[in-house]
Amino acid sequence: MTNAPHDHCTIRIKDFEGPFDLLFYLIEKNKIDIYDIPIVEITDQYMDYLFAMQEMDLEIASEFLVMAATLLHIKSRMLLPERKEQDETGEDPREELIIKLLEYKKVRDFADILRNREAEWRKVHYKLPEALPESAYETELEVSPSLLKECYQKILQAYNDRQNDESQKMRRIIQHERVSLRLKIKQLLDMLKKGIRLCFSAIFNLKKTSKLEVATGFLAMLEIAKSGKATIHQEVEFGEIYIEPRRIARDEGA
Amino acid sequence: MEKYISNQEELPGTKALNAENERKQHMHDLREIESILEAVLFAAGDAVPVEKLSEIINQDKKTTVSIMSNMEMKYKNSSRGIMLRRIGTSYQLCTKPEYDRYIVQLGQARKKQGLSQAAYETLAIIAYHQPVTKAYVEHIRGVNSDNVIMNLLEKNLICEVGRQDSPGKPKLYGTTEEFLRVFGFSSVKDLPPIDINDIQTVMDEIPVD
Amino acid sequence: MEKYISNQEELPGTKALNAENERKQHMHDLREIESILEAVLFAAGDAVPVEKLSEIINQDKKTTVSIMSNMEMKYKNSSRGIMLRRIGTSYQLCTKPEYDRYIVQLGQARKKQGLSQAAYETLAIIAYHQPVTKAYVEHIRGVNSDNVIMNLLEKNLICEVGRQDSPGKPKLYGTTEEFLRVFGFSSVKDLPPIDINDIQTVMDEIPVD
Repeated sequence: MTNAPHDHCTIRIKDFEGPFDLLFYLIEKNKIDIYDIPIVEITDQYMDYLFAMQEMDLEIASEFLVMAATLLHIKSRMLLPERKEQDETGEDPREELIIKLLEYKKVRDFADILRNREAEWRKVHYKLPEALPESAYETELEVSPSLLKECYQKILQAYNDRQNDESQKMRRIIQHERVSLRLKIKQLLDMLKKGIRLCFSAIFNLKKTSKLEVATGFLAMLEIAKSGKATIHQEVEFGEIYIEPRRIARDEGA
Repeated sequence: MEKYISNQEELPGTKALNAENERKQHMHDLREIESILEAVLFAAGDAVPVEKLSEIINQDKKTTVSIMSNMEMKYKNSSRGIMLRRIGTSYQLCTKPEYDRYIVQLGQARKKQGLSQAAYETLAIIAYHQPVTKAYVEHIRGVNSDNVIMNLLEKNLICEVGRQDSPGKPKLYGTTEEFLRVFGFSSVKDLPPIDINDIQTVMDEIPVD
Repeated sequence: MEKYISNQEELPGTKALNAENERKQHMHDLREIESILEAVLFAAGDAVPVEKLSEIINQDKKTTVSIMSNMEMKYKNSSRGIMLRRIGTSYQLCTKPEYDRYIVQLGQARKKQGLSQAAYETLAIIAYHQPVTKAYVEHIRGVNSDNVIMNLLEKNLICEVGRQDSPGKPKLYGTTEEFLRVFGFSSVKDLPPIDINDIQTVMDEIPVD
């Protein structure tokens, strides 16, 4: 290899990642101070590469051409006579390019660090995973104790509202069925006179009688109990209700 | 290499000091060899023939075997999760069998699952009033609760605790220990307090006239 | 559990004995936990998220992390062929790099390729500035980066992390755990620092003449 001026033409443009890469190559090759780029020299060398590419009939990526235009523009500004005036404003036509080059240099430096680290950590070996049995999903319940209480309070409230609503309806029924209630009380008292214990569900069965009649019957039963003519027993909540003539219970006890 | 294992004799005079240094050096080398073997066996994953191992550590087969036996013991006796297995004339690193139950959990994706509103309601009624029948639950909720009770039984949050002494002998449900565990209660007495008299009050208010 | 790490205080009288016994028990439990973790990580081969580990050993995440840090040190300082790596919020066992030359003799080492200059540059930009758009990468590199980004996505070294809130909603890229693994970082916070002020300084330094 000689240092012939066009020796660099042997380098294919594809070897460069982009215009910055090429510029860096030139800067390093010419041992140029990046903060003070001799723009004329660099531009000329840069253009030489592009011309060489053209001669070799290689397609030149548009980014290289954009950079060429930028370099030529900077070069022309540097050569213009009014540059003196620009000096006073402190503006250097190369400033933007230098900033971009430095930014790119940082990336290249870090890329080198990454390359070295990759080579270093390639020495670390991992083990292939063991064949683990594909176990079924283990579902884990996620619950909230406070939600339990909250839900309970809501359902109680709903229940109460429903009951109140029904008792409202009941009131209306009672007003309409006053006679019916009296009739029911009479019927019940007649049955109790026989001295036997009655099952509420046997007398007032929803399957045999209407809801209204059962409700009225229930109220009749309560009325009788209130008057002291009978006692009501219910062993468990919502269990069977037994009605007994008061006479039997009390008389035997006395 | 064999000296590492057998060199225990004392030499007189200055020789003793040299021997001691030499022994220390050997011990260091032995530990280095053991590290190499661990790395090699780890990376291999599979069983590695003793011939291959002796080639890698540049020792004869007999020495390699005695080093391996020594390592086998070390793994066994120290608090390690892995151990060395000799399979024929090969060696392999593997996990200790007692840790199997932890390893299987690697493949288990735990799915977090919440409860439905219906489940909370039903569970709450059962928890606060246990033992209760399905009819009671349905009475309070005002809707059929077959499915939700089935679901809670499957999740082992409730269970049958007996039968009510009433016509049809309906099943009685209560909460399980799993329920306590999941909700973080020590006992059902830990349930957040609620004014239960509300229901009773309603019943008493029904006017007769 | 945390007591294992911090419980060093001495108690007077008989309490001291209890405390000592308790400490011993804790030490024993801790070593057992370390054995479990070694077995699990060995079997996993891959990196295991700390959440999974804490689930398996039934300890909270913070405790698990401190146990893992302790183990990391132990592997490093003892004559072991393997070591523990933290990769992001996961942990993985691997061989110590100094034993590479022995492992390659197994003849099974998976062929690993380096990356292209373009890939290193693009990764460098994404690693430092994440999350970033393709346009930003191209701005810094001065060249179209479609293919290299596609390639890094395929290698799982970068991933989409969202979209930028700007016209066209361009995709934002960041590095992955695989990136950390390949380049030996524990987290992106480990990236060697670059002087961000460089540019500012440079601007001040640019000679005007």
